[in-house]
Amino acid sequence: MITLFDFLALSGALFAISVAGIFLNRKNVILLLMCIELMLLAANFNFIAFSRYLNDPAGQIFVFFILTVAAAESAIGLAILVVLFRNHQSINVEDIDSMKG
Amino acid sequence: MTTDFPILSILLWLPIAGALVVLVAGKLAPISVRWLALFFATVVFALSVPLWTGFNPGTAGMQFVENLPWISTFNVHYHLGVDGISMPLILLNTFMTVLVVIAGWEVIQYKIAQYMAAFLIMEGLINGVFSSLDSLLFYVLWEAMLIPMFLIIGIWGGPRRVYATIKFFLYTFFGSVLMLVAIIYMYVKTGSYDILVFQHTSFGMTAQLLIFLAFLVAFAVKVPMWPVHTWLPDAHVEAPTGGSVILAAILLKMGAYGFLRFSLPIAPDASRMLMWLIIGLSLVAIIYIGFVAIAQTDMKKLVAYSSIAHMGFVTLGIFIVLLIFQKTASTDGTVMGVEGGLVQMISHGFVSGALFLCVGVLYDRLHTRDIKAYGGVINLMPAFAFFLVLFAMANVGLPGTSGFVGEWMVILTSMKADFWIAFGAAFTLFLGAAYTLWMVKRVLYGPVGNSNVSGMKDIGKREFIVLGLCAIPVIVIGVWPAPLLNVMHATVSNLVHQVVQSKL
Amino acid sequence: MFTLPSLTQVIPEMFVLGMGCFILVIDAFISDRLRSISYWLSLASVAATAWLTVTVAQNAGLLTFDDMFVNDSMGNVLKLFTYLVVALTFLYSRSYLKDRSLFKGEFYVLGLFGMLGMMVMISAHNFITIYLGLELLSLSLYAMVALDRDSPVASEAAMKYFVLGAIASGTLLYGMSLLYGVTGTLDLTRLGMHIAESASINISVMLALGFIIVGLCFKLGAVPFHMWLPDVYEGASTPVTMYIGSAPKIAAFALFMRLLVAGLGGLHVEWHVILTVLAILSMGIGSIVAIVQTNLKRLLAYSTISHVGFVLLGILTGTTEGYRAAMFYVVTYVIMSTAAFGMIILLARKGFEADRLEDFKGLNDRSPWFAAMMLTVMFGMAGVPPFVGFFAKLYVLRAVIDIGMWWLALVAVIFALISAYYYLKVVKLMYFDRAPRDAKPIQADYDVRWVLSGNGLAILLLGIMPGPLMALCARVITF
Amino acid sequence: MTQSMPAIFLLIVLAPLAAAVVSGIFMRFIPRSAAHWVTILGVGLSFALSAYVLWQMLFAGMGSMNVTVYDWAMVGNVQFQVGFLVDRLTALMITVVSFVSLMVHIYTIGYMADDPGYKRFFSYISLFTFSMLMLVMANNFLQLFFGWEAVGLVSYLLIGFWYTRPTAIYANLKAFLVNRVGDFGFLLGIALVLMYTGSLNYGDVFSHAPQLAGQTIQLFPGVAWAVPTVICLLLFVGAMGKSAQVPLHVWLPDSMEGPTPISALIHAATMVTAGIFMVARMSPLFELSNTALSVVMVIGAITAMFMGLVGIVQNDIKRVIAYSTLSQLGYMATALGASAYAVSIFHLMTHAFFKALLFLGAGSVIIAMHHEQDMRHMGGLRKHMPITYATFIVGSLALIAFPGFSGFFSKDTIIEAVHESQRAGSGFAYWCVLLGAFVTALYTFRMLFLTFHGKPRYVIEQNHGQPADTGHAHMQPGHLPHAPKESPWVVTAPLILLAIPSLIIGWPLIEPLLYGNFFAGSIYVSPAHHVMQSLAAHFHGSGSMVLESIASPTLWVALSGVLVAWLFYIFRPTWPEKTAKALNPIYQLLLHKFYFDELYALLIAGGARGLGMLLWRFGDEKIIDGGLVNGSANAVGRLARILRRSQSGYLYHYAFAMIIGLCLLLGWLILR
Repeated sequence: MITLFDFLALSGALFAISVAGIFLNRKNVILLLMCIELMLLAANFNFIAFSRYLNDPAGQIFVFFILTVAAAESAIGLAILVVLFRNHQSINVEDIDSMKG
Repeated sequence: MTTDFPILSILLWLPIAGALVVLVAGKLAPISVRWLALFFATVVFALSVPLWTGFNPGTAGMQFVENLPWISTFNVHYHLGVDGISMPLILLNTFMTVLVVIAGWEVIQYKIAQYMAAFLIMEGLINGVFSSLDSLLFYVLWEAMLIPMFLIIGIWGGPRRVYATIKFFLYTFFGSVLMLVAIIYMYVKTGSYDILVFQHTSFGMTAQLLIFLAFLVAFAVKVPMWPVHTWLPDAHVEAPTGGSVILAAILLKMGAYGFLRFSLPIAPDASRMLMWLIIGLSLVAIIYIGFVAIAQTDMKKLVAYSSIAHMGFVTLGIFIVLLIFQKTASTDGTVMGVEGGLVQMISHGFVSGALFLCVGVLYDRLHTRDIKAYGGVINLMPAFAFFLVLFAMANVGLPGTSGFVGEWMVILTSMKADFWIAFGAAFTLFLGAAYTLWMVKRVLYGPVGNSNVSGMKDIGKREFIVLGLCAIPVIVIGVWPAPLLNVMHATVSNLVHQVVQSKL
Repeated sequence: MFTLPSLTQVIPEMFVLGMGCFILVIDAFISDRLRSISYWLSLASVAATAWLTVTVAQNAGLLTFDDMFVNDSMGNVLKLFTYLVVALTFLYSRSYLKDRSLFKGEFYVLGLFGMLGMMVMISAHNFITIYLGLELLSLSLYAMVALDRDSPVASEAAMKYFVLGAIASGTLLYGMSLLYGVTGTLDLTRLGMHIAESASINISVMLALGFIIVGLCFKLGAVPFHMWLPDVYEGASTPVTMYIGSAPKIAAFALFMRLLVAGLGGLHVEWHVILTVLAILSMGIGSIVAIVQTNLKRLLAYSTISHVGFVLLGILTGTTEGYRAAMFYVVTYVIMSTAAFGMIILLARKGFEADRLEDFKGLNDRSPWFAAMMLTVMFGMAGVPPFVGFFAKLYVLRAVIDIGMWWLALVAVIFALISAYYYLKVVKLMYFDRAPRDAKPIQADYDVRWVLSGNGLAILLLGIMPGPLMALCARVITF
Repeated sequence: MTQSMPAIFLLIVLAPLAAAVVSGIFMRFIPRSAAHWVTILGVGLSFALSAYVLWQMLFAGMGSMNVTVYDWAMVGNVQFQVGFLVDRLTALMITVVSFVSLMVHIYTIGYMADDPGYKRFFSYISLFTFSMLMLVMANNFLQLFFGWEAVGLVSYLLIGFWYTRPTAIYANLKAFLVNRVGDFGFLLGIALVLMYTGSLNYGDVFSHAPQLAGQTIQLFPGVAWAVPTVICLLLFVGAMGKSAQVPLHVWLPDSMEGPTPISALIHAATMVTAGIFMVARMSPLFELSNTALSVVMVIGAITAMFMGLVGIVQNDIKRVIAYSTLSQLGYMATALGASAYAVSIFHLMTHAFFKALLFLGAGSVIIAMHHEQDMRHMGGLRKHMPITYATFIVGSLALIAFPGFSGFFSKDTIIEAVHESQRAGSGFAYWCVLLGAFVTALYTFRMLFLTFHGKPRYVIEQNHGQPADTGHAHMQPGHLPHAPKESPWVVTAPLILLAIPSLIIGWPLIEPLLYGNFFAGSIYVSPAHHVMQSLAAHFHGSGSMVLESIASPTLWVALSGVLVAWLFYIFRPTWPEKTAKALNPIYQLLLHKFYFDELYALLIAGGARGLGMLLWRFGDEKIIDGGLVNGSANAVGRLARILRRSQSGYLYHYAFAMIIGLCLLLGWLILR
């Protein structure tokens, strides 16, 4: 039997992985986008688990919205990535540091 | 006494309106702004005279009161009024502004309209400071006045003007933000920003101490008292002549005024507890700064340090009252200390203003304030020398000049408190003479110092008028201070009684 | 049984949505020569929205869409201010965008959609609406930052903003999900009741609180969630920076009120401490680091961070007066910051950004009037009376002292003192330095001049007469 | 008569003031002659009215009058007034002052004839007369202080009259500052008077005086001082400054940088006696404190003796007279200390006449010598300047108290008074004043011999090619363009007019002034102090006093001084040099005036400036400005540069910061 706690632990782990991914990754911006998706996934996981546990559909509805928004977000993210690449000829995270201080 | 004619409002707003007119006119017709500014300054001065003539010296209450709600959310009122302490200061301000306008006549060529406007705005704001009876209004005007002064020093100042003016601004800002916290604190306790309400509210000892210290920082910076005085020499040295004049003649007085209006009546018990601190700092100002002044080589710096030393007498006179009361348990003879301080304020306004004008006269000719660059000026500028010696003697505190009255009264009073305090204060007799006359000696006397000096021309009509206008009150107050003192009596004795009553 | 929700409450939002789409379509079909049509249409839409909002405000206090959307007077007032600054942004940026061939419908469409997002945020009464509004705003902003496609810094800024913003949204969502799990509701009122009733606060709620504060503070730009701010401010083109730097702060404030005060008000003891720390950090970092900046936009970014600290001061008190003070602060700050960026736009011309501090050298020689306006803005931001910034600080400090935290007020004024330094530096450049010899006269169009003058005078007039605005804040905030 | 008196008093003081204003302010608009006419008229009027007042006092039985002119200020219950107290003491003083002043005015016409500052000079001396009259006519301490400082101011202006001379402007600054040291004490004394009596009006203060007797004040914890002692000592510090008593005497010799008429008027006859006058005026206070009077006596005696010694080695004719003045002021102070106030005032008066005479005589010599003041370049002038010589001899004999001359009556009585006094220190004082008589005679006749006798030590350059107006600027010391000749009548007339009182004034006045009731009501002597009574017992009229002097040591001491002077400067002119070599340490000590100047220069001038430098450079600039003000500003700046590095520009750092923030937040929330 999978308990609520297991779901939560998994989502927590996903969240942690995404967070770790964001600041451990020093190479590719695309990886960042993926980590962000992972983070949203973690939240979705929670919502679904709670929704099921509470027997309340609202959480699942929320997930639909999140998924939609996430898609839009990815689109924008990728678009920015394209622009970035066009200007910098690179999508290396370490290369985009012209503004600082 | 409420009059229908809002004279204080006019004194506050007319100069500001005048400044705007000057600014606009400066754009349209660049020559007329000097006359325009002079016109406004003179009108404001003329309008301030009824304050004196219509003043009822028999009462300690506020006069010419105006009271309108301003910010209802905060219970802030546009509350103006004057008593015997603030009224002479307003007149001093309106008078000095006229002088400053004339003094800047030919000297200032760069952005003359802005220059005049800045002084007019400042005049209005300072009038407001001295007449506001609402602490928030007071604070707003007190702070707002920094802006024109900041610009005056920064735009028309000397080579290190940026350093000096930022130092000036931040120094004073530092002091006043602490005061702001104290004002808000009192508001939270009383639900009002009215100074008179504050004065009649009983605060506990801790509260009083905190309030007193917060105000102390604000006022000590402004006075300035040692050790928060170091902005003054820099500001003075770099400021244009007019700026120095207003700074010395008026701005410094605001600190001492604050002590009288806020610190003493609001926190009398804390004042009594910390009076030693103030008295000590005053003596340090008189002695320590006196020695420092001796070592100066820059005329303006010298006068600036001398200002600090003289303001030490003001704070000493104000706070000595508490010590006397503590020792004798009576208020006999204490009034003289406060009044001495007040007269010293007025007198110092004229004297230091005049000295800065004198330095300005020299600076306009040789473009240096270094004492060493002069020597034997009297040979070429006898009329100027007359004025400089006169004001120097007033600075020294020679009887018959206004500089004497305050020092005399304060020293006589402090003897009542403690022999050694009077002893310390009396050091000014020697130190004041030493630094002032040594400067006079090196600048005025001796053979003509160098070829630059030999080309100097004596003061012209305009300079003569300015210095002459300064000389009149210096001598009149010195010979007959009674009229000036009479307007203060009721207010001061009321204040003294307020101060010696514990609020605990 | 399905019933159509009452749509009258959301008429302004629907109108903006419609107009956004309409302009998007129109814009695709008009030539560059007629691009002004989009501009005027957008402005007209904002104005009409304002009118609609005023109309809708007649029956304020109603909920709709299953309580997901609230129409209350606080929201309406905040929205009106949002419209105002959005309209100002549009007005300011017309000629700037034209000069840089960025005068496209996208800017206005995205602006309108962003505004819609803010409106939704302001009126949100449910986690879902909050999230949707927030994302609508954020996505518009990401796109706007990247609008100048050929600018390397803009794309860099967009990327940074995007990644960090997404993390913040994710964090916020994660917090929401936890709260949902604990309380079983997405509705803010019910959440508030639940939190207030439950005697023991469990660990999940604590975690949720942490996540949510991170999300909120990111939007506002509080330390340490402020890292995006300087880079985005600097990298984005000035109108976009103006947009980001102004209206979203109002929406973020609304978010704080809805989520933290209305929803999690029961946890005031906890978030009071957190916000205190964040406020001190924000004021500190904002005040100190700004000193060494040479780029005005970046300087303003740090100044924003510092001001955010002051806004937090008001919120952290947890008192009605504090919220009012924070609202007053946000509104006045937004007005001042709009004017500040407006100054940069005013001085900028084709090929010249005017965003370095030295570009302001000797402005008083070149244009005394606008130097005076900038002076007004700078002293306003520094909190020097008689400008409105002073009253904002006063209001906040009063709220802080009211709850007995006078030491915090002292810390705040010390940081205000430090921050005064760099505002003075700007004034110094304008007034005390001489303009470089090749300085050109100001070329800005009349609309920018007039708008800026009005904006600057507002800072002064609100300072002389702050009463009405204060009374307004007091009337609409009744928590 | 009494009704018109207030107006007369006012006129006495205001006439010179008006004259000073006219000749000063309107300097540019009036001719030279107008300047001296208007001032002479003003001072002449003063003198006439003063004499009238004195006459009324002496012969018409007018009592003392206390007139208030106006309320200067009224603070609390203290009244500050400006007013006149005219009693016999005052009447005597104003007559002397205005007389000497009038003489000096006339004399100046000749002495300053070709000085460019002619009008200014007249303005100053009239102003001085006004100030001095205000001082002596004051009926309260405020006005006394006003006059006190005002004479100081004019003295300052006049010493520095030739403002292009570095020595002059050094001397005037020094004079002012040293006087200020005295005023320091004076002001504190006045403050104590106000504190203990609640008033500054003489009348009130003196009527309160007996109540002060028993009171004590603790200046240092545990040490109780009698209030009158403290007050009197402080007041006397003021007198020491103004009347140049050791150690505040250093300014007086230097003040000789001023024009000679000034030296006569201010630095010999009048201003410097203000301290003496003041102590006499305060006699009701001083009588309460034996300690204070002892101090006065000892200080006076030291001044009398040791300043005279310095006079012996001076070569500048004016400096010799200046040291003589110091010494005579010491005599006056000694008399005060012996409670013989009347004698002191009497000596003040006679001294005013003969010292003014000597100075003006010296001035006459200086004119003749073309502004050469060094006696080593003079000699044998008696043939060229008979009037000056004759009057100078009168002055000298008066100075050394030769029987019959005015100085004799006053000075001899002083020595007697000190002899009679039982006060602590009177023994020492007696020997000082007695030996002082020898010293006085020695330096006076040394000066007389060097100047008027012997062979001329100057060179006359007959065919000097220089134009007249620039002539003496290029002249070597001791070189004259033509032979010295007698001065014009405006110079000699005052000499003669002054010589008359110097010669005879003692005869008629000693009895009424000292032993009559003249000063009753002005000067109070405690019955316990019986010096005057003892003197009165010995006194049998002026004539017999002259005759009795042959039996007194004083005369013989003085005559031996004259003899020594004759031996050294006429009989064997090489002796002085030899003696100086033989007694080199003493000679050096005297030549350097006991090293007071050097000590003060080191201590006050150097010390004060050094301390100022230290406090400024170190205290103000290093610690306060450098450390606190700019230090904290710099600290913030440094912090800013460090903190900005955290904004590294790297996305993962930004994210890291957010996440660290998140973790800390969560951690705190959980662990709380």
